[in-house]
Amino acid sequence: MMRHAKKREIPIWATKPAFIVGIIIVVTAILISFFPQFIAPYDPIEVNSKAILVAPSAEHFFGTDNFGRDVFSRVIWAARIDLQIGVFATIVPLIFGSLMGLIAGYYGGVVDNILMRIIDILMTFPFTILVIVIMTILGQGMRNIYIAIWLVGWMAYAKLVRGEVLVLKNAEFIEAARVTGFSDKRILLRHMLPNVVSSAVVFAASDVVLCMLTGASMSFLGLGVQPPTPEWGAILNEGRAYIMNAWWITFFPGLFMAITGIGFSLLGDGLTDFLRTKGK
Amino acid sequence: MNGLNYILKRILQIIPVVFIISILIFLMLRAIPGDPARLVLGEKATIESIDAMREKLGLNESYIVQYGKFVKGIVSLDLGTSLTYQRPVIELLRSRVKITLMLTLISTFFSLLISFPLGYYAGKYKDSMFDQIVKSGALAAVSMPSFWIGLLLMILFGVKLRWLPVGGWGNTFIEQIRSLILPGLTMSLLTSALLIRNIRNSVVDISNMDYVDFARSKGISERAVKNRHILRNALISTVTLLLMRMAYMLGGSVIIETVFSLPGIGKLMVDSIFGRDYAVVQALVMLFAMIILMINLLTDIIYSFLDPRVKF
Amino acid sequence: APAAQESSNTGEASSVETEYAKRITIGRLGDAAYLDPNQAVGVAEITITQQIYEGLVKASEDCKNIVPSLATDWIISDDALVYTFNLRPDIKFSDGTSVTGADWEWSLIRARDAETSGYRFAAEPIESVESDGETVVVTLKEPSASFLGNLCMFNLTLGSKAHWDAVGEQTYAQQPLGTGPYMLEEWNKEENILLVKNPYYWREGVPFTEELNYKVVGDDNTRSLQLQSGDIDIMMDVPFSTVSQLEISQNVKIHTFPSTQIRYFILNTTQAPLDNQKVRQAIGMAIDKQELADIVTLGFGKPAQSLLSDTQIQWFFDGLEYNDYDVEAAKALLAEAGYPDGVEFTISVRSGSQVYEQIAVMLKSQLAKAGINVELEMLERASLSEKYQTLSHEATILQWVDDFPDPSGIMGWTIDYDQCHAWYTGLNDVDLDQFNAAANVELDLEKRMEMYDEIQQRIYDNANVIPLFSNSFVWAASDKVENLKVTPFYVQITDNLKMKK
Amino acid sequence: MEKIVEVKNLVKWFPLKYGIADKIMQKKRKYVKAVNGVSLAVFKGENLGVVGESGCGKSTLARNIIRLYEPTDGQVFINGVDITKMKGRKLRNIRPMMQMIFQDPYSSLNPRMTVYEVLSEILTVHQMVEKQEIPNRVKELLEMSGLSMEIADRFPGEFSGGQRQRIGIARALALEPELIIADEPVSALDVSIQAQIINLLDDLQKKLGLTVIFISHDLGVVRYVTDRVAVMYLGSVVELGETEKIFNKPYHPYSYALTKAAPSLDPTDRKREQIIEGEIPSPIDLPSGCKFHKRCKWCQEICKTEDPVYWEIEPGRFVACHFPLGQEERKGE
Amino acid sequence: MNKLLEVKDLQTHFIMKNEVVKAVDGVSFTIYEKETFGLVGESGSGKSQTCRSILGLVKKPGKVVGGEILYKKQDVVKMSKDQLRKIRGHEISIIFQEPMTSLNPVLKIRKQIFEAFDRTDMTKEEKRKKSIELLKLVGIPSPETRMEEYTHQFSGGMRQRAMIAIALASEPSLLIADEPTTALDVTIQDQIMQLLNQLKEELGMSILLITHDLAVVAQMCDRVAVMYAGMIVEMTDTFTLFSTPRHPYTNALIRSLPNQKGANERLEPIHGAPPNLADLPMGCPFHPRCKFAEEICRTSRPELTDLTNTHQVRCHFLNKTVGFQGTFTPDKKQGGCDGENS
Ligand SMILES: Nc1ncnc2c1ncn2[C@@H]1O[C@H](COP(=O)(O)OP(=O)(O)OP(=O)(O)O)[C@@H](O)[C@H]1O
Ligand SMILES: Nc1ncnc2c1ncn2[C@@H]1O[C@H](COP(=O)(O)OP(=O)(O)OP(=O)(O)O)[C@@H](O)[C@H]1O
Ligand SMILES: [Mg+2]
Ligand SMILES: [Mg+2]
Repeated sequence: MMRHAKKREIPIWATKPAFIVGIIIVVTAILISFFPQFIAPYDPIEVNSKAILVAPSAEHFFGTDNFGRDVFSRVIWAARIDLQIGVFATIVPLIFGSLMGLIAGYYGGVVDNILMRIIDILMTFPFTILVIVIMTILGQGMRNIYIAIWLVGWMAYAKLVRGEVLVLKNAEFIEAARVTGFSDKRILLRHMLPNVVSSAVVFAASDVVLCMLTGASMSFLGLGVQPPTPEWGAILNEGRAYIMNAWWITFFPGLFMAITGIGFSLLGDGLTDFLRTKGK
Repeated sequence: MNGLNYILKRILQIIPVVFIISILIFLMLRAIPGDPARLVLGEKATIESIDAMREKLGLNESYIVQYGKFVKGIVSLDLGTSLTYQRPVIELLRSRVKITLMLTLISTFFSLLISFPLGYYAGKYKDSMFDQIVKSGALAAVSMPSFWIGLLLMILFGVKLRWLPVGGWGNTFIEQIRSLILPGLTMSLLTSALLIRNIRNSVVDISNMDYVDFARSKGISERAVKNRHILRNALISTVTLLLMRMAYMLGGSVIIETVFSLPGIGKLMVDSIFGRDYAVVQALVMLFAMIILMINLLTDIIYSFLDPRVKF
Repeated sequence: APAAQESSNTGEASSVETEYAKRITIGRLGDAAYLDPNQAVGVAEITITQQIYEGLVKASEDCKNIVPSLATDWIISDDALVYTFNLRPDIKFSDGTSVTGADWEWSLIRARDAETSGYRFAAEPIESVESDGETVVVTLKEPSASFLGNLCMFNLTLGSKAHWDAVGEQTYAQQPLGTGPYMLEEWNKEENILLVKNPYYWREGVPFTEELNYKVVGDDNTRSLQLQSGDIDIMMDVPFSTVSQLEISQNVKIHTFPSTQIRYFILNTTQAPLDNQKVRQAIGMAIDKQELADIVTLGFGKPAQSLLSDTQIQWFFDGLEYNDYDVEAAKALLAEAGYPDGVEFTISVRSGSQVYEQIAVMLKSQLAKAGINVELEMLERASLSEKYQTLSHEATILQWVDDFPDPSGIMGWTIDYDQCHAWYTGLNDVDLDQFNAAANVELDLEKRMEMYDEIQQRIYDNANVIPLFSNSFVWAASDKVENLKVTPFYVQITDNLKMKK
Repeated sequence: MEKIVEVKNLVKWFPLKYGIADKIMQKKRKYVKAVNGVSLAVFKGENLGVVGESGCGKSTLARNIIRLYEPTDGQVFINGVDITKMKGRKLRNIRPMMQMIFQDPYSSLNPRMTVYEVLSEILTVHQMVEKQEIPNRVKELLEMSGLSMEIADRFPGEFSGGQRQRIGIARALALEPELIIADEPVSALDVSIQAQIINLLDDLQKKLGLTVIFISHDLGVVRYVTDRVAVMYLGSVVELGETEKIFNKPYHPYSYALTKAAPSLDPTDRKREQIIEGEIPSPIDLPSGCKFHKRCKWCQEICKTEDPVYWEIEPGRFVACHFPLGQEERKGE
Repeated sequence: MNKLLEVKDLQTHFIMKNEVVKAVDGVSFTIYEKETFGLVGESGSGKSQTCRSILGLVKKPGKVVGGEILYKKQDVVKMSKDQLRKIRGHEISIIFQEPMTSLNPVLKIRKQIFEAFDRTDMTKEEKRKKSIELLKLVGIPSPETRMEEYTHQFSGGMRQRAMIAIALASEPSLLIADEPTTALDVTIQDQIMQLLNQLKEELGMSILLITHDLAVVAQMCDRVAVMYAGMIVEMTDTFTLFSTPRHPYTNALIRSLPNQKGANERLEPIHGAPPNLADLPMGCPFHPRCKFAEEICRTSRPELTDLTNTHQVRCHFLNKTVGFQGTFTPDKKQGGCDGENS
């Protein structure tokens, strides 16, 4: 039993170095993605037949690729695309899925049943396959990657939030809100949502990474972003052919991808601690 | 009784799900642009020959008739003939299902092998150096595309060390197992990372439970505490997660199978989608649906077996 | 390499040539669908069927001449309608059964009538076929200048009627039976195709190697790694991008072969602004084909101006008037065409193909300099075909490899509107079409060559199909492999192919 | 005396899952029979205690009265109005007059709202006071509950259990209710804090003229705070009457057992006998006859088969027993 | 009487990044053979950590940082893991407060009992017999079948009984019961208390009973220590404690309980809340809540002082607190004071 309130003067996040690292990485990634033009020394898509497959040097920090394009500039510009994929592809399912989960969990009954059946059915398509089918129907391209991930991605959030709602529905403060005579809408949005959304948000942080990976997989299957748009997964995929003689083409985007992924995961982990502690 | 109830219910549920899936996939396939006949004949085909082919393939019939044939096929267990391979679909599936299943099993095995010790000790020595390293390693593994990791593994173990074949599928059992090691490992990395996280957190949580201390207070060995109490309980959520991942791995095997050039159903699925091989895609989707429904059912059964508190 | 070791175990006792491997493993990108030359055939199928089936005549290894194959010689009637071929005696199928006249009649007629064949045009001129087992007499509907060339095609080959009768069409495509140097032993879909030496082959001592194992490896990169690790001995069609890493790899040798392959920029003339000939010509001028070839082929290609490959030297028009790369002129021409501010269009590219993708990227970059703004749209094969069919694309990139020593194939393809909307450009140049038809029946070689010169020029001027570059075929093999040979028509000559142990 | 709450024959059953196999086997549908025909009245201004062991249906009864649950059967009247089937807006309008204080000081407050937000939200939504008056009213409520305005901007996580319970009380008071249902308001608190909360509730009841239904399993507390007490067992009230009288002279063997089982603070008064055996049976398969008979020392044949009637054994005193303790004659004979 | 367990100046601290929680801060007491020793105090006063320290079961950031725990003259603190394991469950057993979480939910009760025999060389059959015996002893009906069930099929009282049965399996000399009845209903609490008393009698063991319920102490214990903020503030025999408590905290605790009053009298709560163990107030830890606090209480921490040789109190004003009233008057103390004496 916890009959004790723990008072803390130091904000919880400050005691979590991992969380701080996560924040630093993500913020840096976001900054990069907002202002690639100030960092990247070259045009990321400009072909230069005089500098093909140049090894990393002062002129080209990360070397050049088979088109003579500056890998550093491409990697920097790719941050924008990848973050976009990660964030856009996550945010819509986060919102839509959370709302569906909220409604289904709270009202239960038929609404819940229908939603869960839909999810059951869609879940029997393996995720990757479903995305591929949708991509082939819609055609290649960024926008369609989003749509495909949206169509599939919301279910995880709906399930997650629904589960939380089912637990929370019986929490005494929700009962208190009902006893107070608040409307369902108010209970759902003011009382329920802020408490259930945190785990969805935490999940979203790691989902960002998975969405970026899905984007990369699509590039691999030839369904990804349109070349010559720089995207880490696409660069990795294109650079595979040169792995033995021009490692830099793939090494750096891989590194950036891993670091960004770690950043988001750390952020998510940290958020868990942060949000949970706040709740207690 | 409850268990029986549950299983009956789940089995009955499969019927409408499969039915709806069959409609969905039928329509989705027809929504994809691209003419199968044309694909079969290739770019140098003339318009008449394409039309002849469409006639031959029954693509000129109405959707209702086509769907009817499809359903009739399923019911009579005749999955039709592959357009691209000109073989009965069922025959195509036979060898491939085996490959993908073996791949999934091997990577499941690797996942367990990797994640249990790492996860357990990371949880036990929470916040230690070891924990930090395992955690960041897991995070890094999650954030790199599998085709890339697979490539690195191939270069290291296939080209440089020459321990294992670079992709491909063997004829003898030993060869086949050998050729599944690298893809299995690649595939298991993401799952391992997820499992490690789960196990670590479970171990941390469970170690805090009174029953662990109570078990210790009986004076039993630390190993018994670990196996009987901590791991046994950590297994519950882990196995559920693992089985969920298995379903995912089955579908996500596409990329691994392509990279490692394994003729499994993942790759077949993608090739067939690209090749508009309706019969194969339809059959595969139904197969996937069945497998996943089975895995779900199995998950629930295993779950209730592992956790006696759960009464469906 | 495992494959080589394996063969050494079994081969040692039986063979005298102990120092050569019994089996060579060849890594290929995709599996074949059918092994029937008269069903839908693509490159993937041809590479195998050409080892199993043979025709009356074939193209010489340099592809410049037509040489005997199953026919020893032939007589063409004066009206050019009746072709009489004298056959080699005692030819057997690989199952040991003898070839009969019925097999000939059936094979050639089937090539004309098989509905599902994409290459019926080659057999189209045939009126009738008669054979007594010693000669084959082919009567044409009308004279055809290219007919003997057509007979070099892979679909006008000899198959066993008895076998077809016995197993039916569907199985026939899976169990081919011909007279070629190899026969099919084992076929695991998407895994491998194992060919073994045809014991009844009519050419003594050929082929040298007992078994050819074509292994399917769907990923180029993996394939190249397998070559380096020794899992495969020969890598067909090495992507240019992979060459550089194979070059630095020990024990691997790069082989290049002259080819008739050319990549083209296809412009759909039914879509504005590409309906404007000047715009198309401006596009042609704005492309730096040299740079394109350099970057994409890394030295294995050179700019192309004519529709025809210069490898087919007698048909290639070396006097072609063409425009050099000139951005300013291109801009001027665009302005003249009424687009002073440049034009915009989309190139639809087949996804998953590195070469196409690279060409597209390069084109985008180069054309931008002339104020031509292109968007790239990657589509997988099926969606793209759909677009071609309905002419809803704007521009695309395609390639051609000749199959027989005559230009009529590609000419018909590029000009004939009915066949495929003039190669998906939608240009219905009736006059040119008629001219081409005339060239096809012109029996005077000199004259015919002149006609094709003119056609090449007219196509160039039409600029609906812009040749980009030609390139060699690039294969790679273990340095133990000897006599690896591929003709410009992409026929693998396996007669003397061998590999040291 | 004016009845503020009247419960007539209230029944609340929770259905258990009923699956396909059950249907095939033609099994009977099963229920958790949490409340089985409770009738009682609460008078204005009184403090009615409800005691009983865990799982006997105390909370379920309370939740039915306050209409968090919809009764399976029977009726609930609030100030003479039947609210049993009320729904939606109507129900919401009647809610402010009855409020609840919860057991768990940790889960009863929204962790993401500050104290001020919690209170002002209620005042705003129900338009209890003018907008500009809200801060004053919040201050008043907090002070009434023994807190100060200083803490208004903090989150519940920053408070101790006792303080949280005070916030819970302030929340309940914000709507100026007539009736407060306190479901084990102190059982999660430390003994030293319990007294603070009990005193607070006591003061408020007197000051505001509240009616309180006080649910507890701690007999000491119940004896101290309540005027009348209802003893529940397996979903039924087995005895009801004035607190002191029940404690001094219980009629029902269960009430007797309860009062005796509570340990005394006097170490010289150590018990050596077992007062009651066994545990409360499952509410799914209720025992036949008197539901208490399995644990009753005085059990007779009739107790096993016949459910005793709930009758007024003396004015204001109700009991459901065939052989009330200290009574010679048996009801109905 | 023989000393069974002697705790001397035990200090168990939770050392965290930015604070140190002194959960147990210099606790000393002795348990004699065959006695029931009570440890009472509010939540968070360090009771559980004291008893966990005895078995070396303190959780991670926590550590015994000082003091000795002598069990039969051997220092448990210094023991190796193996030595400790020999003590655990064999010499000293423990039962916990929450019957819901103290038994492994996924193992059958049988397995959990059998574990207690892990290091004996009993055969399966013997283990079975012994288990059945034990379950019968603690009053679980039809033990043969109940043994094959899981904990979720047990009610709270049953689980507590099962836990006791397991704890008794190796016939320990000392049973530590950490709030064994807190989570239970009065009727069940009563049954468990009776059971513990009866077992103590039958098996001749000592019990260290931890509780926050003074009534339980009054009913069960021979001697008691009252803990506050990780320290013992008063320690004596039960009768003295309830008749003449001498520490203001003990007194206030007794007075704040409702069942000592008639219904009309007002309860006397202790104001404020227990202190934060990571940041104890200067001086006497109880002074912010103490009615009698004076300047010295704010500045200097009182020592545990012998009032008599069986009564220790930690207060600066021992004479001031003479008039405190207990729950009964000492002259009533004739009858049941068996067992206790020292
Ligand atoms: N929402 C519900 N669904 C199903 N069963 C329920 C529900 N709420 C309560 N029950 C069951 O009804 C019975 C009575 O529960 P209730 O919570 O009213 O008991 P209680 O007297 O308040 O017990 P406690 O002292 O433990 O709070 C219990 O067996 C409980 O399991
Ligand atoms: N894991 C931990 N980390 C930090 N502090 C802890 C931890 N476990 C216990 N404590 C602190 O140790 C102190 C003593 O705890 P302990 O469990 O001994 O209290 P208790 O007297 O048993 O209380 P309760 O009646 O709640 O069981 C508490 O203030 C608590 O905050
Ligand atoms: Mg309750
Ligand atoms: Mg404790």
